[in-house]
This record gives sequence, C-alpha cells and structure tokens, in this order.
Amino acid sequence: MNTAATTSEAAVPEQAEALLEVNNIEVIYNHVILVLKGVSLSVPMGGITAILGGNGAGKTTTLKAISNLLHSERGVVTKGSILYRGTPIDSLSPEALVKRGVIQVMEGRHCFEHLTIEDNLLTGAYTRRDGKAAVKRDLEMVYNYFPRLRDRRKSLAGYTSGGEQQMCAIGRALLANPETILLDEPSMGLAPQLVEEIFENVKRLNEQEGVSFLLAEQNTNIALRYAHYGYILESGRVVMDGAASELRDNADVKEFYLGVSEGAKRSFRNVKHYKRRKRWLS
Amino acid sequence: MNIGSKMASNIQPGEELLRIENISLSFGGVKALTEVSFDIKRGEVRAIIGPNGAGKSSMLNVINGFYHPQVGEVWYCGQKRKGLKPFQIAHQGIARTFQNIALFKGMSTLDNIMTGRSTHMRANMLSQAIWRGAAEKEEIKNRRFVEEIIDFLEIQSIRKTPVGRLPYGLQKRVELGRALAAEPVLLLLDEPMAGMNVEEKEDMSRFILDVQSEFGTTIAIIEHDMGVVMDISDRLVVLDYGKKIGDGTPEEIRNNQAVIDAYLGVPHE
Amino acid sequence: MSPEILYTAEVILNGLMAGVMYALVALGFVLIFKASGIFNYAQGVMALFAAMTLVGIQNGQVPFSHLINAVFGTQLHHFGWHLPAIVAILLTVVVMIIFAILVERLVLKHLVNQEPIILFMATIGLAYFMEGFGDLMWGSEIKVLDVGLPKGASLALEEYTVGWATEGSQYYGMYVDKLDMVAALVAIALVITLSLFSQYTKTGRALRAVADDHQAALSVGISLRKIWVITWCIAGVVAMVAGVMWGSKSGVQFSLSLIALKALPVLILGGFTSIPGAIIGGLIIGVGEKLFEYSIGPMIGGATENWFAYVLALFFLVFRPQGLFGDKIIERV
Amino acid sequence: MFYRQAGDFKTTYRDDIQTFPLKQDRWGYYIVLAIAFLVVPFFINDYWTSAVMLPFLIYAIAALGLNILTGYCGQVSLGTGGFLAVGAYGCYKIMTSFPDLNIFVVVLLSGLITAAVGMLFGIPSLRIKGFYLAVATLAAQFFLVWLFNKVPWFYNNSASGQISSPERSMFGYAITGPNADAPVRYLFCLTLLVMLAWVARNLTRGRLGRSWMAIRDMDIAAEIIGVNPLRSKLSAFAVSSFFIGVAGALFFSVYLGAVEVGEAFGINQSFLVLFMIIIGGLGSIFGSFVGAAFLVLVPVLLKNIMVNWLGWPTDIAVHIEFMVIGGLIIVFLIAEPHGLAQLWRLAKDKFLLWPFPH
Amino acid sequence: VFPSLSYRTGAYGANGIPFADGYADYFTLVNERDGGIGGVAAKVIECETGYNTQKGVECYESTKGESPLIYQPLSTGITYQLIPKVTADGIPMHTMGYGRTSAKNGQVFSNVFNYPANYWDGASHAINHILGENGGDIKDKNVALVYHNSAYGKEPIRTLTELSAKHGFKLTEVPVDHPGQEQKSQWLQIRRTRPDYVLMWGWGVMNQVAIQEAVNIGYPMENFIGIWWSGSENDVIPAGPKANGYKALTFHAVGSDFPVFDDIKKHVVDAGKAAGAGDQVGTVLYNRGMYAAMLAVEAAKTAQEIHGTKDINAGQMRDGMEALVMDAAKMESLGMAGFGPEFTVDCKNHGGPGLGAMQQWDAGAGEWKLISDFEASDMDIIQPLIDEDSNAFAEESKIEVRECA
Ligand SMILES: Nc1ncnc2c1ncn2[C@@H]1O[C@H](COP(=O)(O)OP(=O)(O)OP(=O)(O)O)[C@@H](O)[C@H]1O
Ligand SMILES: Nc1ncnc2c1ncn2[C@@H]1O[C@H](COP(=O)(O)OP(=O)(O)OP(=O)(O)O)[C@@H](O)[C@H]1O
Ligand SMILES: [Mg+2]
Ligand SMILES: [Mg+2]
Repeated sequence: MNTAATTSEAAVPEQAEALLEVNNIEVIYNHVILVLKGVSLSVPMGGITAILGGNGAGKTTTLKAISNLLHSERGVVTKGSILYRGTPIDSLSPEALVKRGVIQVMEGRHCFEHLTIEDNLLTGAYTRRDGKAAVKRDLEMVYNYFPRLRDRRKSLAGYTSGGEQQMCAIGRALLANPETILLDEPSMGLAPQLVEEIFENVKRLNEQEGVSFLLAEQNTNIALRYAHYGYILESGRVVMDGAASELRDNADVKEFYLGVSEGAKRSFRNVKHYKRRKRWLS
Repeated sequence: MNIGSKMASNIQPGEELLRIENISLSFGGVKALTEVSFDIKRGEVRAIIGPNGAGKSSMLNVINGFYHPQVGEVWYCGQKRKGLKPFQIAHQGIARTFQNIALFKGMSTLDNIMTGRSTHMRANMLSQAIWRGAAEKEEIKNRRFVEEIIDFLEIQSIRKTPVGRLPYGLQKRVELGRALAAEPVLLLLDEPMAGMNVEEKEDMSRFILDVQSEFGTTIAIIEHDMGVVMDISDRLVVLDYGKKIGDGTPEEIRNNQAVIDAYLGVPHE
Repeated sequence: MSPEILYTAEVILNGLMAGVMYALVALGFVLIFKASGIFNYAQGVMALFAAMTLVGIQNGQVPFSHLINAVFGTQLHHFGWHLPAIVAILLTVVVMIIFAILVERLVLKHLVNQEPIILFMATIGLAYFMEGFGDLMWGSEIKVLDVGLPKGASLALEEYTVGWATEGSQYYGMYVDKLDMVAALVAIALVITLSLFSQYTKTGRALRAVADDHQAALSVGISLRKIWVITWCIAGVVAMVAGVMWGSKSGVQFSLSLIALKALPVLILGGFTSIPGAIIGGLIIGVGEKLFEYSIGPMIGGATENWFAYVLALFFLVFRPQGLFGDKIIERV
Repeated sequence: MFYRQAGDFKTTYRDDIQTFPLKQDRWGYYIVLAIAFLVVPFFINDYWTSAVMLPFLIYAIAALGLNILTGYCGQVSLGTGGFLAVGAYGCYKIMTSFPDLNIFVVVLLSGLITAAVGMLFGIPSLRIKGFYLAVATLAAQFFLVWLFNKVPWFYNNSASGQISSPERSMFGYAITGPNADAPVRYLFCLTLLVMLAWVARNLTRGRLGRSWMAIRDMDIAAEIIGVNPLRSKLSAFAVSSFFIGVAGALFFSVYLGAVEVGEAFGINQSFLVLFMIIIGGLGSIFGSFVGAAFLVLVPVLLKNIMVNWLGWPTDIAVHIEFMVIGGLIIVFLIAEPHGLAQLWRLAKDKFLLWPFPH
Repeated sequence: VFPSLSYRTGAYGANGIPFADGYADYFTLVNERDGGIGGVAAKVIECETGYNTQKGVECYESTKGESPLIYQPLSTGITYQLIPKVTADGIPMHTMGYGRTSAKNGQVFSNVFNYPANYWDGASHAINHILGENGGDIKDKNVALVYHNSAYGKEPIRTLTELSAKHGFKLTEVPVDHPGQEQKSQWLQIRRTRPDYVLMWGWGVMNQVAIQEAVNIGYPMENFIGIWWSGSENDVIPAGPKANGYKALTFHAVGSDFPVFDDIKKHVVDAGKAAGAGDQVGTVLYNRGMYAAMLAVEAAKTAQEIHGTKDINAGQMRDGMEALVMDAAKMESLGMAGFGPEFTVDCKNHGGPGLGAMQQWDAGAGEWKLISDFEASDMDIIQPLIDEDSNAFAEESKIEVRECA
C-alpha cells in the first residue's frame, strides 16, 4: 500500500505545468461513510488524464470533489486540498468554477427532462458572455459532432434514448466553451462507433483548442488509447499511476482492465467461474 | 408454479417462445420502430443491437407491454397477446432490467430482490397483517430463494444497504438479481454492462450464461460492447432508425455489410 | 333578453373576476414551482405578511411594538407618519426582497438537491415562522388597507346594461366590482410579463433547468442561489399584489393567508408549471364554482364553493394528470 | 461500548426478519412497553391524559396511517382531516344505532368504514401523481367536511350540528363519556396504538409493504416487474384510511367527547398529521411516533415555559411558539432531511463506530 | 381564580383580543379599586386557545387544578366539549351569547349558564325589530339569512323558520363556507332577489367581506342586521364610510360613556396595568368582555352572600350564578347604569329573560349607537324549542332532569 502511495506522488509529471492538482483528499458522505482515503492526482495543462478503477472505487466522487458538487449530496472533503492554476478552489461555488472554465459532465446523463434538447444544450452557455453569435457557432459545432441531436432538437430530453441523452450531456458541457472538462464515463451506453468519435473529438479539442481533460472511464481500453496519463483508483486510493503507454503494458492492468491475458484477447464465453481478482490492497 | 412457467411448459428449448410481428411504434412524429419482425427461441441468448436511438429499448418496452405499438402483434408462448398490462405480463414470466437503473432507491438490496419475487407470493392481507401462518411461511420460503440469488451474484455484503448508495456497477447487479428473482421464462436485459470495466463485464457475462444454463432462462440482451455481444449471444437482431437491418448468428452479422455501415464501422476482430 | 340569461351572464362574468383573484395567488405558487420545483406552502402567509407590512409602513406603525411594550413597559405604537401609497408599496417591495435573500441564505441554500417533499416541508416551517413573526411584528388586529384602489359596483356598466332586459322585468343592470376589474388588469399584465420572461430569456431557461435537476444545473454553472433569490423576490412581489387586492376587500387579517386554499385547485387545474395556466385555471374555476353554486347549489344546500373547485380540478386531472398547461409528466424507463 | 452489533449473528431467516434485530433494541422496546402499560397509568392525571397522552397516542395512530400511504407508498395525501371525520361520524352513528355494541368493535368498524371511503378517494391516484395528487386529495377533505355538515342524518338531526359521544364501557370501565377515568382512556388508546403499530410493522415488512415502497420509489419499474399498481395503491389507501379512521373515532369518542366537523377536522388536521410524518421520518414506523410526539409535546412545552414559567403574555407567547416551531422544523430538516428517526439512526451508527470516527 | 380561555391569535384573533382585554381589565379594576371581590383578590389566568377545540381542552385541563370558579370558553366548539366535563367536575360555565342554546334549561344543564341572551333570542329580536319597522305586518316581506356554514351559523334557522310560519314572511337561507373570503355568488343572489332584509350570522373575515359586498351592491344598510358577533368595529371599518347604517344586535351597551370606564382609565389603563395594548377600551367586544367579567364578579358576590364565606368554591359559585339578580340599582352602583338588561337567573332558567337591543353603525362618528331598549324575545316560539332540544340531550346522555324548587 505504501509503495503505491509513494509511486503516485513521485510520478507527477514534471514536464508540463500542473493545471489542476488534487492533494491527498479525503471524502466523507453523510458524516459516516469514508469514501476517498487520500487521493492525489494532477492534471497537466493541455493534457488528457484518465482515472480508471472498478465500481465504487471513487472515481465519480473524486470528480465531484473537484467540481464542488459533493456538498449537495451531503458529502464533504475533510482533508487535503484542490488547486486550480495554483489557487485553492475547495471553497468556490460550482458556478464560479464553471466561470473559470472547469465544467463537469455528470455520470448518468442528468439532462433537464422538461427542456428540449436544444434548450438543454443552451443552458450550457449560461455563463458565457461572448455574445449570441459565438454560442450559435458552437451549437452548430455540437450538432456536427452529434447529428442525432440535430434530428431530435425539438424533443423533450426526457423522451430521448439513453445514448441521445448522453450526447446531450456532453454537448451541453462543450457549449460552455470550457478550458478543462471533467468527463465522467462518457462512453457509457453509446454505440462503439460513437465512442470512437467522442474520443476523437476529445483528442481534437485537446490538440486544437487546448482543452484539458480529466476523464473517469470504465472502458479502459479506449481511455488508455487516448489519454496521456492515467491513475488507477481502488477503494478510494490511488494504487497505480503512470503514463498511458506504461499502464497499457503493465501485466496487471492488462489482465484486469483490458481483458487480455497472455497476449491474446479472452472470450467472454470462456471466462472461468468465480475468477476473483487479485487485489492490490485488502 | 406460476402462470409464466405453466404457459411456457409446453415449449421445448429451441422452439419459438416469442414472436414479434410487423411492429410499428411512433411517438407523435418520431418513428421509434417501423415494421419490425423477429422471434426469440426458448433457451437462447438473443441480442438486440443498433446505434443509439435505433429503438432497442423501445422494443423491450413493447415486449413487456409498457409501450403499445400502433401496428403489429406480439405472440408469446404461441398465444397472441392482447390488452395486457405490464404487471400481468410480468406474471407471465417476462422480467427485465432497465437502461437507466430503475431500482427502488429507498429500499435495501434484499428488499429490492424480494420485490422481484412478488409474482410468486400470494398470502392475503390479513395474514400479512398478523404475520402468522401463510405469510410468514411464504416469506421465509422466498427469502431462501432470494438468498440463493444473492449468493449467485456475490452481493452478500450489501444485502442490507440501501441501493441508492451503491456504486453503479453493483446497482446493475442488484437489478439483475431483482429480475432473476422472478424466475422468469424470458429475461430482458437493457445494457446490463454499461459503465463496467472489462473484469466486471466478464463477471456479468458469466452470470448471464450461468442463468441461461442453470435455469434454462431465455435471454434477450441489448448491449453496445460488441466483444461481449458477439461472444455470448446465439443470434442477433440489428436495428437502425427503427428498422430491422440484420438478423442472424454472430458470424453472419459480423459480415453483414448493412450492419457494418450502420453500426459496427470497422469490422471487429 | 330575458333576465335569466342576463343573470347567468352576470354570474359568469363575476366568476371570471373571482377567478382572476384566485389566479393572482396561484401565480406566486407557479413561479416558485417552475423555478425550483418547490411547492411553496408559505405563499399565502407571504401575501399576508406583505399586506401587513404595507399597511404597517403606510401608517407608520412601530414594528414589534407589542413585544417592546411588554418587555420594556413602554407605550410605543406609531411613528406618526402616513406615507403615500406608492412609497409604502416600494418600501414593501424592498422588504420582500430582503425576505427573499434571507430565505435563500438561511433555508434553501442548505437544502440543495433534496426531494420535493422535503423542500415542501421546509416551506411549511417557513410558513409557521412567518405567521408568528408577522403577528409579532405588526400585531394581529384587523387592519384597513387603502392604497386608493376603486371599490364598489361599476355604475357605468350597470347603466349600460340595464336596458338589455325585456321590458317590464325587474333588472338592475349587470354588476361588476371595480376592484375586480383592476385586479384583472394587473393579473393580465403580470402574466404577460412573467411568461415572456420565463420563455424568452436566458434566466428563464435557467429557472426551468433548476426545477428539473439541481445538481445538473449546478454543474453547468447556473447559480442556484441567484436563481432562487430572483424567483423568491418575484414571488414576494406577486404575493404583495395578491395581498393588496384581497386585503382591500376584507381588511388585512390572519384569514388572508387562507386564500392559498382557493389558489390550489387553480394551480393543479392550470398546471404547476404554467404561468398562463394559472390565469386560465383561475377563470375556469371561478366560472365553474359560481355557476355551480348558482344553478345546483340551492338544490343541495349551498356553500359548495370550497369543495367544488377541487372536484372540478380533480375531474380535469383525470384526463390530463399534468393539468391543462403543465409540463408533461415524463414516464420512461 | 454497550451498544454493539458485532457478535449478534442470526442463524435463521426468521430471526433475521424480526422487528428488532438487535438485542439491545429488543429489550429497550420491552421496557418501554412495560412502562407504558404498567407504570404510567398509575401516575397519570386528567391534565396529562387530555393535554398530552391522548393527543399523542391518537395522532400517532393517524401518523402511522398517513405514513403508510405517504411514507411507504409515496402518495401524498391532504385528506387526513376528512378521513378522521369519517372515522368520527362513523363511530357516532354506530354508537347511537347499536348502543350495546362493544366500543372496541365500534372503533374498529369505524376504521373499516373509513377504509372503504379512503379507497374510493384513492381511485384517482392511479392517474394523478405527486403534488397534483396531494392537492387533489383536498377534494376529499373539503367534500367530506361539507357533507357531514350538510346532511343532518350524520349528526342525528341534533339542533346544534355537533355530535357528542354517549358513555360506553368495556369490562365495566367507562371508556367514553364524561365519567371515563384518565387511566382507562389512556390504556384503551395505548392498546389500540400498540396493536396497530404491530400491524403496520408486519404489513410494511412483508410483500405488501415492499410493493408499496416499490410504487413509491419508481412506479413504472414496479409495474413492469409485476407489482399490480391498482391493488397496491388502493390497499395503501385502505390500510392508511383504516388507521386514520380509528384515530378519528378515538379522537371524537375518547379524547374530545364532542366535535363539530368543520372545527375539529378542518384542513389544519390534514397538514398537522403530514407535518408529523415528515418531521418524524417518511417511511418509518418509529418516525410516526417521534413526529407525533414532537408536534404534540413541543407546543405544550413551549407554552408552559413561556406562559407559566416566564409569565409572558399569551399572545406573544403563541407568536413566538409559532416562530420556534417553524424554526425547529427548518433546522431539523437541514440537519437531516429524512426526519428525526433518521437522525436517531445516524446517532446510533456513530455510536456503533465509537470511538473511531469512521 | 378566573381562567380566561382567550384567543388572541389565529383566524379570529382580532376579535378575541378586545374581549380578553375587557375581561381581564375588569378583574384588575375590581382588585385595584375594591381590593378584590368581597375582599378576596381575583386572579385571572389567561390561556390561549386560538379558537381551537383541542387547545381549549388543554387549557381546561391545565387550569382545572387551580380551583377555578367559572369557565367562559368563548367558542361554541369548546363549549360542547366542556359541557359534560364541567358537569362531571362540578364547575359552572357561562356562555354569554354563544354556546348551546338549550343550556338555558337549568333542569337539564345544571352547570351551564347562558344569560342574558342566546342565538334564538337574537333571531327573535331581529324579527321583532323588523316587525316594529313595518308596523307589525311583514307578511309579504322577504328575509334572507346569510350564515356561516357551521353549527354556529345554523343556530337561528330553526327559530326563524318557526317565526316565518308565524308572521308569514319568506325566509331564504344563504350559507357561506368557512372562512368566507369570497362571497360573490351569495351577494349576487341577494342583489338579484332583493330581499327586504338581510340577517347575518357571521364570524371573522366573513363579516368584513359580507359588509363590503353589501356596500358594493348598494344594499340599503339599514336593512342589514347582524348578530352580536357580527357587530364590532372590526367588521364595519374595513368597508369604509358606506357601511354607515348597518345594524347589529347586542345585549349590552356600546361606547365608553359610563362611570365605570373612568375607573378603568384611572385604576387600570393609566396605572399601566391594562391587559394587552390598552387601546381597546370602549369597543364593542371590549365591553362584552368586561360585561362578562362583571356578571362573573356579581355572581361571586352573590355566592359569598348565600354561603356566608369569602372563599367560595366552584360549587358555591354555581349557586351564586343560579341566584344572580341584575337590577337597575345594582348596575347603577357599579357605574354601569343601563349597560345591560335587567334580569334574574333561577334554577329552571339559566338564560335569563333573553333581552336584547339593536345597535347601529355611525360611520361618520366612527362609533356604534344603541337605537333601541333591551327588549324581550318571543318566548312562545323559543321555549318549546329549548325544551325539545334539552330533553333530547337529557335522553341521549342519560341525564336526570333536576327538580327545581
Ligand atoms: N451519496 C452517497 N452517500 C453515501 N455513499 C455514497 C454516495 N455516493 C457514493 N457513495 C459511495 O462511495 C463509493 C464510491 O462511489 P463512486 O460513485 O465515487 O464510485 P465510482 O468509482 O464512480 O463507481 P462507478 O464506476 O460504479 O461509477 C461507493 O462505495 C458508494 O457506495
Ligand atoms: N416515450 C417516448 N416519447 C417520445 N419519443 C420516444 C419515446 N421513447 C422513445 N422515443 C424515441 O424513440 C427513439 C428510440 O428510442 P430507444 O430508447 O428505443 O433507443 P435505443 O435504441 O434504446 O437507443 P440507446 O442505445 O441510445 O439507448 C429515440 O429517438 C427516442 O427519442
Ligand atoms: Mg462513477
Ligand atoms: Mg436504450
């Protein structure tokens, strides 16, 4: 356990300036449930950083801690600090954070059911002050990314399919014209093609517009393909981190997160009964 | 024995259990399904795939009677279905899980799964009120069955936790448990593996296959992970914009040009 | 025309007017519900509080005089001024804004992302608190509210219509209360402005977003706190308008807070989330209950208005569970 | 650490589904019951009975009833006052039509009548949901009150429109009427409360209770997995109204002795009982008790403190009482939105973890 | 000890305040000026009921232990609850101008008193007044009764029906549901049918709205008569100057033109001992509260005389009330000459002779004026009704009818 913690600290990339830094935070829900037990990570300016980990590892909680949405779930950060561009942001309101360019795409879609898809997208532009024309241009951009949304522009979001809602949630965040996007499980419920496309778009935004990304993903395969750096979270602790390429080659990661064993992809039909994962900690 | 297993008792594995005939469904201007027909055979794993918004979830909603198609018929166990309410269909042995998790958030895992079992319980209100006789016996009998499911899904440790607090993946598993508790003839799974990592998907696949082999349950599954779908399903239906564009074994689908264009993109290895 | 028809017409007309009065109260509910999904039980008490404050300021009453006198043995009652209505109204608006800010600070802020029923309960607490607070501040005696609104029958209309009846029948012309007419104008103006505001502005869209999902609204940078202050301010002002209209009629007194009960059926009939729904619901309820009382009431013993409005609304709801103009109730899995 | 869960293992499912899985809880419960039945009656006087205990017991029954409907089945109802009235008038009619009937039976019958009426008013709940339903149930409130006021048959044509309860006794003790002794009235209500609480507990932990909660948490999903919404909702309305009807009957016959419908069963009652269950905790039997205790006791307590001890003028005291109650409601909600019962549970959880903070 | 079950809050608080003030002030006056009742200081414990029956019961139980002499519950609802209780506990109860009318029958209701007048008297007074205005012939007249749709509001209907049979006028009933904020349909109906007279049994906001609506439709206010609970300043002032001429019944005088008020000013208000804000002196309801207190004090004095003891208990107080004699001389000596009707109470009749007067609102002067003497009601009609109702009650609750000497 200690080795894991130390590696994570040592491995903060030095080459790029850290845009977002999370230092050893602890999160407690409802006064009693301790979920994060000292998580540290750092997102470099202009980088794509991935948080990986199994169910309940605390990925969502970490992202919410950064974007200050924990408060509304009766969770609190009890220890540690979160810095954005070197200044603490723990006490900022979520909207102040959005104004600074940090926006989160929440897990599980969270569209405004009673608003049309277009209105949903436009709420993303709530904090923007750069005029209608710019918003309009970006709206077009989102429609180009997700043509399906253009078709369903006038339907209430509550009536659209799961994937359409997911696109809507991502598109909404893009309309805020952010500097940093926290993406929580963007690939969930999307068709494989579309997943590829979304990650292509992530890459494009990252490269062309310089948007930084912190993404929590279950789809380790694709996440590590696009991310520069990755952290693996397990039971509220960072157990491993490293450049994406290193992680891809790590045997354990291969075994447990990529589903590749002994060089070949396994078949889902042939997995053994009750194969239990070796845990880093327990 | 409940109505469901009785109805299905004369259908042998490999025979047609459910037939969708020429179904069309639209909401106002939106055509969710257009003239779709296919069948599901007893004992198979049947996958429904297609791009987002193709009408897959709507198809499941039609099968369990939540949506009523404007045109077309649903045949189940050799009978044409008419005018049934969703809960009646559930009693006929069709259970499902949902794409956007629809667990009962205020209840514990155990209670959620026990609720799934209610199609098998029938003690009257009076005996429930005094908790003696039939009610208690029934409760304990079904509890035993539910505990088996809990063991099977390896969720013993969260038996008494309110499900609202569970992480996404576990919630999906509980939902599967709730559907299994009904001992369904036909189990409908709507993206059961979304939001899981590979290892968890492997577990889930294992569960699904075990359910199929141990209980002889017929399974219809919607899933976007082609790796999983191609591995575990016996036959697939492909929908696109509400229309059926492909139907066949994984091998056939993999090589179907229409499907590749509409959905798969590059052929998957 | 036979007087019977004219009487019926008169009943309908007065029903419309009464409906507008109900709508004024319902409007406050709609605003808050639309903008935060909160069913604000305190709306009636807010109307009472606003009206009391208005009268108190206008007549230069010393706030908390009872309490002060009881504790210090002083004999304070009045500052000795009498302000013009418009000044008093403006000052009351200021008080309602302060109130909105306090509500947000002390209550709502701490209840982000809670279930609707919990928020509802919080407004009940608020209602209790304000009921005691208002009485303590201004005293619980009946106060006369006079901001110069016209009252009494509109004689012009009476004269104009008196000739309509067939010769020889005893007909005195049609009756409409001038106060009601003013209320109707005010209500229509309010409804139009508020509808435009919520439909066509960025803030309006944000309001609706907040009502759907607090967390998601936060995540896209909508400031819940600001939105809440804005809506509670508007609702406070609307409450004041309702308080003034009803208070001019019956004096300002505790029962003013009960007008909320007349607004509720209007609310569900029109739909919780629709501003025009409030007024149309009001009109339907107003006409419905007056006509029922006029035609059926005498047969079954009268005093049907309290329940009839609810039964009428219930009837509509069975066909449209979201009310006539409310947002669709989305049922999906 | 006297309070612990560890080591208290269950070996049978029967043990596992009992009401108080923890030994300490079980003993606590027995002790409370013993005190309530064996000790309190000897110390209770008229004031404590009429001002505190009877209202508490009766409101606790009503709160249990409403909690079944609102807390367990998720159907917010504001018709409680009307249903209380049905119980009361039902009780009166039965009492006067069958003077020899045992009062215990009379009370239960009034409950049954109310259950039937409640089911009738529950029918719209199949279509109407949420706050729409809540407001729509006010139709029951207003209509029933109007009916009992309008139709002289209900109050036996008495000139005043009031109903007053004649004397009825059980085992030779007067239960109703002016000559009923405080301890007897107390025990009568207590017995009913304990019985009904036990029934409520049984119903809510079994299949019916689960189907109610399923409807509450997600009605569509519930229907799709096989819960009959019609039957669940109507049964919730029936059971809830039964409880409320019993409460109404007791309210009239044992507690007040004479009522006029508009005054005693007005809309305030509907709200009061709703407040009780929200403050106490929705979907919690214990919460119904705590909520009823809170809203019955706190006003009495505040009044005694302010008027009797501090000697404040009564009107100022009442105003401040309102402010304090309103303030407390808000403070509690902020501290724990799921009610006092949950607050209690959390306190226990913390205690379990003690001395470790997490 | 005199408990005062008052209501200074809630929907009727505005009306409860002056009454409670008057009630308390009179006792303060007696204590300050006379050193108590026959030398024994009277103690008033106020208990807030908010016009709510449950709180009323709580108040009753909480004050019962303080050996109270008399209860005046001030609400018909509470009265009904307390009737059996006070009887069982042996404490007298006085319901002045409200409560259970048939309590007048002292043979059945041993502990309940409702002198000097009740609702059925009131109904009769109103009709008598109308008779007087029309020279005794009201055969072709229409009378409408606007009433609060509750037990209270329905009280006069029976009497009025009998009276209409006797005098031949036509009675229309117009119920108004609680709270009565909206009375458009009722007043449109009145406007349409133009009854010659409108009677009103209203309470709280219903009064203000009704008077306002009557003004609005231009109904002649002289023909609009309210019961005594619809005749306070609170009810007419909101309607403004046009309410001028509105009439209401009463059973005591109005205004502060009596020597007793000088005493109250001197010993109570100026001494800073007034209950409440001290600004209600002389209003209708204040006077009523004071009158109620005065009757209680006089009954206590009577009791002291009968039993020859200064420290009377509740039972002795009851005897005092049953032997109460209010004649002109006594009132004169109290500085209240002509303040209320002369009457006596006896074992059979707990309600006195049922005298009442008419008052009229003078909006210009902003005060009520008495426009008639205290006159009798039509006992031919009322007495049988009382006997019928009280006997029914006796039967229902198995009370033995007392024999009166
Ligand atoms: N509101 C809450 N109250 C209590 N516990 C919570 C709450 N939200 C999350 N948790 C707990 O915190 C832990 C971490 O949850 P989190 O949602 O952060 O995991 P995750 O890594 O995002 O998982 P998934 O991949 O399933 O989304 C879980 O064990 C969960 O039970
Ligand atoms: N109740 C409804 N009202 C209106 N439109 C609907 C409704 N249900 C579904 N639709 C529309 O029908 C289409 C098909 O939806 P469905 O949910 O079946 O898609 P899906 O294939 O499950 O997609 P995904 O993979 O994204 O979940 C979508 O465009 C959706 O917006
Ligand atoms: Mg997550
Ligand atoms: Mg879907």
